[in-house]
Formats: sequence, structure tokens, C-alpha cells
Amino acid sequence: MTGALFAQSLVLGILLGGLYALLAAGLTLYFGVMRVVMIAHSAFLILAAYLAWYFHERSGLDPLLSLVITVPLFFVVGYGMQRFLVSRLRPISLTTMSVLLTFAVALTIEGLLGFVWTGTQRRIQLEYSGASVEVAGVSIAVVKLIAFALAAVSLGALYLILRKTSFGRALRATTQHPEAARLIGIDTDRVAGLGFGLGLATAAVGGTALALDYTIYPSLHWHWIGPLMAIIVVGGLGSIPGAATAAMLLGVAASLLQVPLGTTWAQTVFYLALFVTLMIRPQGFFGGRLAQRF
Amino acid sequence: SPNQGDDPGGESAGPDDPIVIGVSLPLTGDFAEPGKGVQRGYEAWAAHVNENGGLLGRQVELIIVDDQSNADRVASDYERLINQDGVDLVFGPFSTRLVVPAAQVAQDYGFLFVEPAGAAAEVFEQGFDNLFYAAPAIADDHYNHLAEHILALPEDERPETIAVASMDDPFAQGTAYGLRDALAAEGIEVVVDEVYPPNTTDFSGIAAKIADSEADLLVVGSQYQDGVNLVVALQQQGYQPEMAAISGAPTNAEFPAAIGDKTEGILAPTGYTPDAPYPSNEEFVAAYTEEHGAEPAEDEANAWTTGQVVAAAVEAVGCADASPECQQQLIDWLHENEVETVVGPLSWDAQGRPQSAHLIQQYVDGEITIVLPDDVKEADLVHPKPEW
Amino acid sequence: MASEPTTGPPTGPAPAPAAEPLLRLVDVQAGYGRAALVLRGLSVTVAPSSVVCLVGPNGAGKSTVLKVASGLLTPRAGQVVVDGVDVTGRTPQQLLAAGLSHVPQGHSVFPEMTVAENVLLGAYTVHDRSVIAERTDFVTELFPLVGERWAALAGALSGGQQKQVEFARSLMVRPKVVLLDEPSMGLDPKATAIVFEQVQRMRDAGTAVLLVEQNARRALEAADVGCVLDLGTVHITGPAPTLLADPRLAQLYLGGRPKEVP
Amino acid sequence: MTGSTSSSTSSETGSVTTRDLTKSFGGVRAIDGASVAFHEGEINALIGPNGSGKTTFFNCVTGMIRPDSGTVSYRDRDVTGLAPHRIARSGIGRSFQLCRIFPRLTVLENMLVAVQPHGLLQRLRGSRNPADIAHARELLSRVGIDHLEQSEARDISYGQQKLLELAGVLMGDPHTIMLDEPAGGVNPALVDRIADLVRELNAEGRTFIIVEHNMELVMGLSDHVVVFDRGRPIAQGTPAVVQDDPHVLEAYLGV
Amino acid sequence: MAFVLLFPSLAADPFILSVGVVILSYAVLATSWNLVGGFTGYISLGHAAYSGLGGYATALLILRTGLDPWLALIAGGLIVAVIAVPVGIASLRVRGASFVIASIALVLIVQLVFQSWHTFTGGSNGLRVPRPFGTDVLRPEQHERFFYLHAVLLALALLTWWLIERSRLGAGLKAIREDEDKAQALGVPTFAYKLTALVVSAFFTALGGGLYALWFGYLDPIFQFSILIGSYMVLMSLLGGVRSLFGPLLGAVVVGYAVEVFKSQYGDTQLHLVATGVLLGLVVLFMPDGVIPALTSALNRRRQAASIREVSAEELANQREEAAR
Ligand SMILES: Nc1ncnc2c1ncn2[C@@H]1O[C@H](COP(=O)(O)OP(=O)(O)OP(=O)(O)O)[C@@H](O)[C@H]1O
Ligand SMILES: Nc1ncnc2c1ncn2[C@@H]1O[C@H](COP(=O)(O)OP(=O)(O)OP(=O)(O)O)[C@@H](O)[C@H]1O
Ligand SMILES: [Mg+2]
Ligand SMILES: [Mg+2]
Repeated sequence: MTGALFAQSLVLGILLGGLYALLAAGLTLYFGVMRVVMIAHSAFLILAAYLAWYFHERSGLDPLLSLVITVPLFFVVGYGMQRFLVSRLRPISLTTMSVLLTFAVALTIEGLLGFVWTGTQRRIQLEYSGASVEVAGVSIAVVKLIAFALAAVSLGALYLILRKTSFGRALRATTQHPEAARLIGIDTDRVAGLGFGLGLATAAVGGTALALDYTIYPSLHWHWIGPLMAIIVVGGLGSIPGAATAAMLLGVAASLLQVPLGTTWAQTVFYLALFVTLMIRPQGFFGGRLAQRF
Repeated sequence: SPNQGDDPGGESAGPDDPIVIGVSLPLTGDFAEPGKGVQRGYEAWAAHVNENGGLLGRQVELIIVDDQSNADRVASDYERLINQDGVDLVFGPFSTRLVVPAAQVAQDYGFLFVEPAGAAAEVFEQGFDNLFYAAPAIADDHYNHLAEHILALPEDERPETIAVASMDDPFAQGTAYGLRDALAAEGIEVVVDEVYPPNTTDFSGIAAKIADSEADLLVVGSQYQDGVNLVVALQQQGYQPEMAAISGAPTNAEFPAAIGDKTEGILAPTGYTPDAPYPSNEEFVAAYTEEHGAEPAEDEANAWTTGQVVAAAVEAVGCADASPECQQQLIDWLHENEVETVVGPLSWDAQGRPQSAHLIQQYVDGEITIVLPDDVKEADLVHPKPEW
Repeated sequence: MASEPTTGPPTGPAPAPAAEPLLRLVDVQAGYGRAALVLRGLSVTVAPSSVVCLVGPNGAGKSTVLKVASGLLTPRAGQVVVDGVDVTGRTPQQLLAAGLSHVPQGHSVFPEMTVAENVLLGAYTVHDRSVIAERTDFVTELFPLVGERWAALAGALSGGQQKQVEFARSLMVRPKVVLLDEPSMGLDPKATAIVFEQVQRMRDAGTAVLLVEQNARRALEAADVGCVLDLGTVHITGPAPTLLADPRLAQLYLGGRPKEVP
Repeated sequence: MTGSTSSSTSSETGSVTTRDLTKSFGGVRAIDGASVAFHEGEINALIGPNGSGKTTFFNCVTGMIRPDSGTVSYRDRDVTGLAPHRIARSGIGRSFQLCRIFPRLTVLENMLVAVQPHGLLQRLRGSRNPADIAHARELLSRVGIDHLEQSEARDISYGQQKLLELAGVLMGDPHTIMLDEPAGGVNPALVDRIADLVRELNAEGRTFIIVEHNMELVMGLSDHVVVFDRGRPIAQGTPAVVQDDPHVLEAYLGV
Repeated sequence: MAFVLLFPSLAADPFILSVGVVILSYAVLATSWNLVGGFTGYISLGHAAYSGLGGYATALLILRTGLDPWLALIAGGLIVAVIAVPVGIASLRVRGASFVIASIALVLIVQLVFQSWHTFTGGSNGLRVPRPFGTDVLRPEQHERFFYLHAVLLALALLTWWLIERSRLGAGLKAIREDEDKAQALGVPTFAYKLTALVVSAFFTALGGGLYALWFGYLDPIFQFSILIGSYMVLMSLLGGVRSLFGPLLGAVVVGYAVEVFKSQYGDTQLHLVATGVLLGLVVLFMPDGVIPALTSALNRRRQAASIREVSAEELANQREEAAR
């Protein structure tokens, strides 16, 4: 591998890792604060990408502007999804049943996308699609840079909301002991709904970022589920910093490994990391701060 | 829908009953886009035949079902078409990945199986004797004219290095590797050789490798959108090859729309061109354009060709029913005869491989134009290609 | 109060209410899901500045009474009245706003949050920072453990320590009515003493306390009124000392060998 | 059945014995070099303030957590670091402080789980054999919840769950029974019955190690008391001796 | 039972019969899945890995070693069972969500490997599986034979489930589903039990996959190792009820039938996905225990035991007194 290729791959890995980080953070949020495994996250991601594409197609405006619509929209949809679907699951089997419920939602979204926009692959055609800036011999595509910036900003905001606000505390309390949370005056229904909305809002941002530089099609979400799921386990279910770090590391690793191994084998790094994590530290490298008590 | 369910054999079909033809196509799922192209081609063919007095004086009727791009479904579809819907004939589905299981069912029931899309070499190595590919050449031979042309270039113009990237798909790989192997055999160095899974959306890594290699010739075996993505990613990395041969994507009408004015100089093999001088082609282009307001593309043409091939056999043998005798006669006839089609005269070897070659097209001044072989070319091949 | 006819061993009449009761459950019927009724027409009244203690066998419905009172469980019939207002069917948040707080049975800390976060969440509905600071100081002094393990995850504490945190958390608000479900369970003698002392202080501050305890003798000693609950109804209501003195009752519900606790 | 109830009841052999047992969690030393011996055939009590390491001690002994250092032996056999089910099979049954039952199994099914024989063929035998069921019913009635036999365990009250857990432990027919706050949340009248049950079982030759904050119960029931503070024993002996120990008074009873 | 035996002679045409084979194959897979999912509550969305591996193992054994197809089938099942051991050791260390994710990862990784390893697996070219019966056995007759073969396999899987269900192993597995630590403290060797369940389940799943491969005759990594197939197994089991013997079978019949209906109903749109999604969602929301338990509990509602005994005050006093004595 030449030095230039190494540098280029490294930068590509970091850019990709940023996007993974945002998406994985949303995914781990549901789990960390709601014990819900949200398979449909990437389906919503694709939905947001479609909306960005459609918005661009119709208005001719920059797809980034669609965020003004999709972020609030997704927030509301997330709220509704928690309140009307997820909250109906029985607490005792919440985790496993939520997998199936959100799987059903994912299928439904995929089907509707296919119904409305057919299975045709879509891609936003922008003035600056092929543009890039060159820094020290490394070309960085403008669209990737924008996507990365979007990811970084939303990730930071998400972290601050969860850690520094009383809403964040209430959200975590709600997951950990809903009954006690209600008894100390937290409107758990609302809080859980808002938390879900927040998670889904990250999918809106991620989807728009995705639409800038990728082809989209209805079944594309399957392609994202695997790596994202692996990332949140490696990072520790529920840990946002964990998810972000794991996303970065694995994004870079996949990008670098692709040079000697090729695309397909490089993909396996996510899953290998997952199994290695299970063997060495099943609770993930950041999560599970609390050792099991008996 | 036709009502021959009670009489699957269909031997006693009267002269007024329509000839029912069953097809399973990927109308949803991964192969939906080309699948729909094939559907348009089949439907246009059927309409055209019916307007012109039908087959053997009978109308034809298509039953098209959706296999969801799924191999399990495609087999079950033909099972149903043959047994439950009592079709008289079947046409093939789309995509190499679906052709094999479908051909198996057809063979088991003794049906003739002419298909518009299973071009990979492996398809013809499975021992099917009922299978015929209705296009000029199997995947590996698509670039034959280009390979000859490159090897005939003067030493200083000849590319010295090749970068190859192909989707992990028998058809896409077949085309790309046909060219790669032909050139490599003559000593041109392959510096990058990448395969990516069909669902790949991020091509920047592959592009980085290709850009880093600075290969003279870029060979891409793509389906459609992956080709677009790879080209954009290569542009982002500032890679400028002397020659770019991309199968699959560029023959799509949406390709120039997707990458804008960066198409100039891209080469692509095609089995079909609306401008081809073959007698039936004008008829086809006219009929199709009238109905759809656009010229047919390759998928539509292959479907139409399938119809033509089967029709030729039916007219020659004089039967069109599900009975093994009739089907066997049709098969035998095709093995021994040549058929005039919109892609030229076709004949097949014992395994069903067609014996012609593909045309090579190039984007010249924004138009996709035939540049090879010399006897049918509309313009000269531009080399080296302009920057994208 | 206690106008219900009582069954079971006769006891003296209940003492006259000191003031308008702060909490009244009237003829409450309640149950879980579609299952049979757990509470079958039960009434309890708690006056300000008084401690009412519910005792009874396991599964009698004591916790269910508290859940109905705090809105965790909606009764199928009957009323819950807080400070003269019918609050039947309101949510726990609304009831907390109305001045009623409930410390549930078992463990209810937020395990993956720090002790600090747990305690501060107790003041979720309080917005005055100085009040929060003052009460935080108070509880850390009361339970030294809370201060010592301030930054530790609550789930990492021992069972009894968690109960201490929980109780400390409940002291962050000063409601008019407090429902305590077995607050001393799992506590060591020192902590138990602190809890009962706080119950006294709440009463002295005018709060109405409804206490459920299996540490029945100790609880009745601290209470004004005792109610014996069995099979979903109140069987006996009376002044706590009277109940304690009743040998048959003691034998049935308070353990057979009345002995002084060291 | 794996029980060995007929074995020697001499208190000469140690029951559960630990040597220099240590376990820390992060910065917290939950057990700090504890060397303790519990007496075979007796009712032992383990008391101490909240957070003194009693539950952690139980967890180390029963293999639920692995001690950082030190050894655990059971009836003169080193069992340090064995998997929990192995320790259970060697004859130690335990209950949990935060009551653990199988919520969606019925009360009776909860009981039957505890019958886990050795050997594959044995395991493939039916789990609902009449003898086991009769035994389960008898134990349930001894703790007073036989009427709940068909209820799902999650639908019974907290105290009832504790009783179910106790009965479940007994169902495994363990030789040594470690109970973590068996009386917590249990009605006093029933506590008396539990005490009687413990005495009966002890008379049959079973050893008990009981963690409890109910001093009345501890002092009335136990033969041998160990007092923990900050992860190590600070006193041990008969109830009378321990009760008057100044350290104990200061650290635990708070007088 | 009788219906199953008679089905081939009742089937109007070979197509119906082939649908019957597919449904039975679903039933085999769902029942096999339930051996681990139902007992232990470890929800595997990646069981397609085992069925796919079973198919490939069978095919590759026949093609590369020339083994008799039926021996290859059984050997394939055994190989997959062996593969399941390390997979289980790695993934059964975590519960709940992590396990689900690990199972998804398993099927994705196997797909990548089988797709990439062209020389061995045929990669994206797919793999033709030689027919176990000679060419003189016509297709309809093949369908019939495979129908019975699947029925036999299903019966074996059901029998195994039934045996485990009533055994102490089964009691232990169910305890694991509820509370693993507690089960361990009661002497249940939880890890060994979980692993046993997974391996047995993988074995039957692989046999199901292998048998299907022999019937279908063609393998392609994309279709073999798909999450969707694994999810169908879960859907079918849940729909019927994971805690009843015939639950997965019933689920397979319903889902298999529904798939055909949705397809013919919604033809060439993606609405069939929507229909499947909505069906799954409804089951999860309204019948989380499945159809069979929902029906039985509706029938038995009256028998539900009251949580509090009905006794008069008089009896109560007596009772308490007696108890106190
Ligand atoms: N979630 C529930 N679902 C169904 N039944 C329940 C539930 N919780 C309690 N019960 C039943 O209601 C009755 C009363 O339970 P409750 O928890 O109020 O008893 P309790 O008096 O608090 O007992 P304890 O002293 O053991 O805590 C019990 O018989 C129990 O079986
Ligand atoms: N999993 C854990 N992670 C971190 N710290 C722990 C953990 N388990 C126990 N500890 C700490 O170890 C110490 C001893 O806890 P343990 O539960 O053994 O106390 P205990 O004697 O049982 O107390 P109690 O009477 O309250 O039940 C406590 O300070 C506790 O915070
Ligand atoms: Mg209670
Ligand atoms: Mg403890």
C-alpha cells in the first residue's frame, strides 16, 4: 500500500466513521434509554434519504434544506411510534418483542417505499457531487465533508441533551425503573416518547447525509443494519460515546482493510469485531459500567 | 386470465383459443428495474404479434407474474404457470441468478426455455438442453470487438495497465473478465482487480485504489447504479483514465442524467441498438416508440428477441402447446436453425450459447454511438477519452 | 374516620379525627388486569399529623392499597380523595403535584445512574435550587452513606444501601401525604432507627403518613392508628397501642412471641 | 435426589470456610481478607451493617462472582471459582436478597426446576413426576402458598415471592442452605413459621447460613453468629456473646 | 396428521404439492428454531445461517466427495451442529438484544464468506445440487417424495421438542428463559443446557435446509443466508405460539399460505412486504404469546384461579388461628 493510498483510505475511513457514529448513536439511544432494539432505524434512515431526494427532485433546492421538514417530522413520528406501538409491549419481553415489532415496521417502510417510488435506485444529482478539495495530496469529496459535519454537530447535540439536561436524566430514569420514575413526578409516557423522537431525528439527519453521496433504494436498509448493530454491541449497548468510538474505529478499519482484502472481506471486520467483543468483553467496550449484581 | 387450468396439457386447444405464454419476472426487489424493461419488451411484442394476426393464427396472451427477485419464488412461479395456469409456452425471467432455477423447472416439464437475460457462461454449463439465450453473445464475449481493437492499436497508444472493478454477479463479472483476460493474455498488466457485493453503496475505497494505481484502462462490470456511483467516486478522487469501458450502466437511458456531462468517452458493450439495420428492427423500434414514446433499450430488445425466437420456432414447427412432443420439436428446431431477430441473425450451440458478438458503443458528443465493429459503426472511437 | 363496620376480633372504637383527613380511600375495589379483585370495598382514612399503619399477611393487598392511592393502579370502583379533592383516576405525576408521594416496595433506585442523580431526581418537581441544595445537605447528613457514595452508580450499592438512597430520595420533596411501603425492609438497625425517626418528624410537620410494614410491632409503636388488612379488606382498625396490646391479634398477625427488640 | 441429609452432623468438620477472601468492585473493597468458618450442622447467622459485604460473601461462596483472591472451601473441599451450578450440586442452596423467581412460570413449575439430576438420560426424563410434585406441594404448604400453585409467579405479592423462593431452594434438597434476608418483607406470623421450618430442617441435619437484619429472629434462632463490618468479620460466637460485644454494639446495633 | 399423509393425493396439481413442500419446509425450520427460541428465549434472527449451511454442506459433500445424497444430508446436519458449538460459545454469553444482534451478524458474515469464497462455494454463480432421485423420477413424483421426507423430518423435530418439553432439561431451559442466574443457583448447568438446545436446533435446522436444497436443486448465498428467512422462522413460531408443540407448525401454515395470497393479491408491488410487516406487527402487539395460547386462554378464561382465596371472615379467623399454632 502506498503512503498516498494509505492516507486517502484513512481519511475516507474517518469520514465514513463519522456517519456511522451518528447513526449508531441514534440506535444505541433507543437501547440505552428504552431497552428497545430498533431494527427499523436504518429503514427510517432510507426513508429520510428518499425524502431528501424527493424534495430535491421536486423543488430543485439543496437536499440539506429538507432537514427543516424531516427532522421535526421524524421527531413526531418517533414520538408516535413509542406511544402507540412500543409502549404497548409488555415490559417483561420488551427487548425481544421490540426487535420483532420494529422489524415489522422496517418491512412496512421498505414496502411502502417500493410501492411509492418503485425499486429503482435513486441518486441525487448535485452540482458538487463530484467536487472535492485536496489537502496534502488527499482528495476529500465535498459531499462527504458536509455529511461528516452534519454528523458531528448532531452527535454533539445529542450527547449534551442526554447528559446535561434534566430531560436526559428523566429519560434514563424512565428506562431504568418506570414505576419509580412515575412516582417521582416524571411523565414517563411523554419522556419515553420524546426520547424515541430524538433517536429518530438522528435518522433524519443521517438519511439526508446519506442521500448526498449514495444511491438509495428501498431494501438498502438491510445493508446498514448489520454494521450498525455490530457497532453498538462493540461500543456497549446504550453507550453513546461507545457507539461513536466504535463507529470511528471500525469505519477506519474497514476502509484500510479494504485495500489489501477487497470490499467483501473488509465488510467482515464489523462482524469479527462483534464476535471478538462477545468473547472478551460481552458487555461491550464502553457500556456495562455496572457489573452484574445478584 | 386464461382458463385452461382444468386442462394443463392443452393439447386439445382449439384454433380460436389464445396461445398462453407464462413468464415470471422480477418486478420488485433487486432486479426490478431491468425486470420491468423486460416486461415492457414482452408486452410490446405480444401486442405487435396480435395486431399482425397472431401466432399460427391464434392470439397470444401473456401471464406475467412477479418473482420478487427471489430464486425460490421464480421456481415456484414457473411451477404454477405450467401446472396451474396451464400455459402453452414459457419465456425466461431476468438475471442470471434467477435463470438457472427457472430453467430447471422448465426442463423437468419438458418446456422450451428461451431467456432474455441469463448471459453468464456458467448458465450454459449446467447441462440444460432446452435453454437458449436470445441475444448475440454470452457475457464473456461482449467485449470481443473492443479487445481486438485495443490489441490492434499502435504500441504507444496501447494502454499498459488495466484496473478492473466488477460487481459480484456472474453476468457483470463475465463481461468485465472477458475483456480483462483477453488483454492480460497479451501482456497488458492488471494493476487493480476488485469485486464488490451487489449491495455496495460506498465506492470511495475502490475508487481510491483505482486512482492510486493510475491505470490507463478502466474496466467496470456493473449492473446500473453501481456504475454511476463508481464513476462519481472516481471523479471525486480526480482519476482520469485514457479509456473507460463500463458494461451495464451506460446503456441505460438514465445514465447520462445521473452523471451529467461526465459521460464523454465512456465505452460500453451492447447487444442491441435501435439504429441497427436488421429488417425486423425497424418494425420493432417503430412499434415500441409509438407505444412508449421512447426508443427501446437493451432489456426491451432482448425480450422482444425472445418472442421472435420462440415465434419462429412455433411457426416453423406448427405447434404451440404444453405437450412434451410439441415442446421437443420446438427445441430441436432451434438447435438446427438460425433466426432473424432485432439483434441480427441468431443461432445456438448445443448448450444454448448464441454465436454472435456484441457491439461497442461510446458516448460521443453526449450521444451514445456505435463505434465498433467497423462495418456498422456510426462514429470513430475516441481515444484517449476526454477528462470527466 | 373508620366508620366501616369491622369484622374479626373486636377492638375499641377509632379515635376521633383530629382534622379533615388528608387522604381518604372510600370503598375501593381494585385488581390487576382481568384477574379477580384484590381489594374488595376497602376504606382507609389518614388525618394530617398522623401515621396510619397497615399490617397484614403477605398478599393481603397492602401494596395494592398504596398503588391505588398513588394512581399507579386505577380502582374499579370507589374513590381516592386527597385533601378534600376527588383524585380517582389521576396519574402519579398529577397526584404528586397535589401533594402525595409514594415510596414503593422493593427496590426502586435507578441502578445505572449515580447516587447523586438518584437523589436529585427526587426533587424532579422542585425547581428552587436553594431548596434542592438545602435538602441535599439534609439527606447526606442523615444518611452518611449517601454522601460517601455520591458519585457511585446506585445499582452497585448493597440492597440495604439502595433502600437508604431510595428513602433519601423521597425526602427531597415535602408532600402533604406520604405513602411508605415497607421502608425498613433490608435496613440495618441503625438505618431502621433513622427511618422511623423521620416518620415521626414527618408527622410532627403535619404530614399524613400511610405506612405499610412487616416490621409490624416497631411500626405500630410509631403509628397512631393501625389497620389490619387481610384478604383485601380491612378487618380491624384501631388505635395502634390497642392493637399492639391485643394478644390474639398479636398472635395472628404480629408474630407469636412478643419479645422486646434489643 | 442428590441430598445427603443423613450425613454426619458433627460440628467438627467445617461447613463453608473461607480464607483471606477478597473482592473489590472498582475502588470498593466489598470483602476484605475475610477468613470465616461456619459450623456444620448448625444454624449460623451472618449479620452486619448495610454494605458490609454479606451478600458479596454469599456470591463468592456460591460461585456467582469470582473472588479476587482467597479460597472458599465447603466441607473441606476447595470450591473456589467453581461454576454456580456445580456448587449448587455439591449441596449448597441459596436464596437471593432481591428475591429471584421465574416470573412467567407457575409457582409449581418454579419448584420443579430445582430438581436437576446428573446425567443426560436422567435429564431427559419427565420433569413432572408425581413424587416431585407431591414434594413440591408439601413444601409450598409449609410456607403457606400452596393455594397459589397454578398462579404465574409474577402475579403473586412480594412477600409471597420470597416464600416461593425459599421453598424453591428447599426443593433442591440442599445440605447447606444459605438464605439472604429470608424474613425481609415477610409477615411476622409467617416469620415464626419460617423459623420453625428452619429448626426442623436443622434437626434433620441441614446446615443453615442466614443473613438477616431481624435481630429478634437471629438471636432466637441461631447457634453461631458471625458479624461483618467493612468486608471482614469483627466478631463471632454464640448470640449471647456477640450481642454484648462492644464492637458489634458500635458498628451494627448502633447503641 | 391424516391430512398431512393424504395431502399429496388431494393436491390438485404439482404446483399445489410444491407449495405443500415449501410449507412443510417452513414448518421444519420454525419447529427447529423453536427448540432454542421457545425454550430459552434467546431469539435468533440468524437461523438462516444454519439452514443455509445445511444446504451448502449437503451439496458440497455430494459434489466434492461424491457421498450418497442421504448420507450427505445427515453428515451436513452433523457438521453444522459442530459449527454451532463455537458459535454458541461466543454468542450465548450474552442475552437479549446482544444475542439477537450476534445472530444477525452470524448470518451476514456467513453470507459474505460464501459469496466471496468463489472457488469453494461457487459464490454468486450459485451451486446446482445434484438430484438424489434419478431423472426417471418425474418432477411431480419428486414433489411427492420430498413432501413425505419433509413430513418425516418435521415429525422428528416435533418429537424432539415434545421430549425436551416434558423433561427436566426442558424445565431447566425454561428457567433459563426466565432468570438465568437464579437457574444456575438452583443447580441448572445453564451454559451446557443452552448450548445443547442451540446445537440440537442447529442440527434440525440444517437438516431442514439440506432437504430443501436437495429438493430445490439450487443454492445462492444471497437467498440462502438472508435475514428475511430467519425472521420468517421467528414470525411463524411466534404467530403459532412458542410455548406450544404445534405452534410453529400452525404458524408455518398460516405464513406460508399468507405469503402465497399476498403475492397473488398484490402482484407486482412491494405491498406484500407491507402486508407481512403489518401481520407481524399485529401478532407482536396483540398476540405476543401466539395464536394457540390466545385461543386456549380464551377458552379457559373461566378456569383462572382467583389470586385471593374466597373465604368468609369466620373461616379466616379459624385459619389464622390454626396457622399460628
Ligand atoms: N401484578 C400483579 N398481577 C396480578 N396479581 C397481583 C399482582 N400484584 C399482586 N397481585 C396479587 O394481589 C394480591 C395482593 O398483593 P399485594 O402486593 O398488594 O400484597 P401485599 O399485602 O403488599 O403483600 P406483601 O406483604 O407480600 O408485600 C396478592 O394475592 C397477589 O397475588
Ligand atoms: N456489583 C457491584 N459493583 C460495585 N460495587 C458492589 C457490587 N456489589 C457490591 N458492591 C459493594 O460492595 C459492598 C458490599 O455489598 P453487599 O451487597 O455485599 O453488602 P451487604 O452486606 O449484603 O449489605 P445489605 O445488608 O445492605 O444487603 C457495598 O459497598 C457495595 O456497594
Ligand atoms: Mg406489599
Ligand atoms: Mg445484602
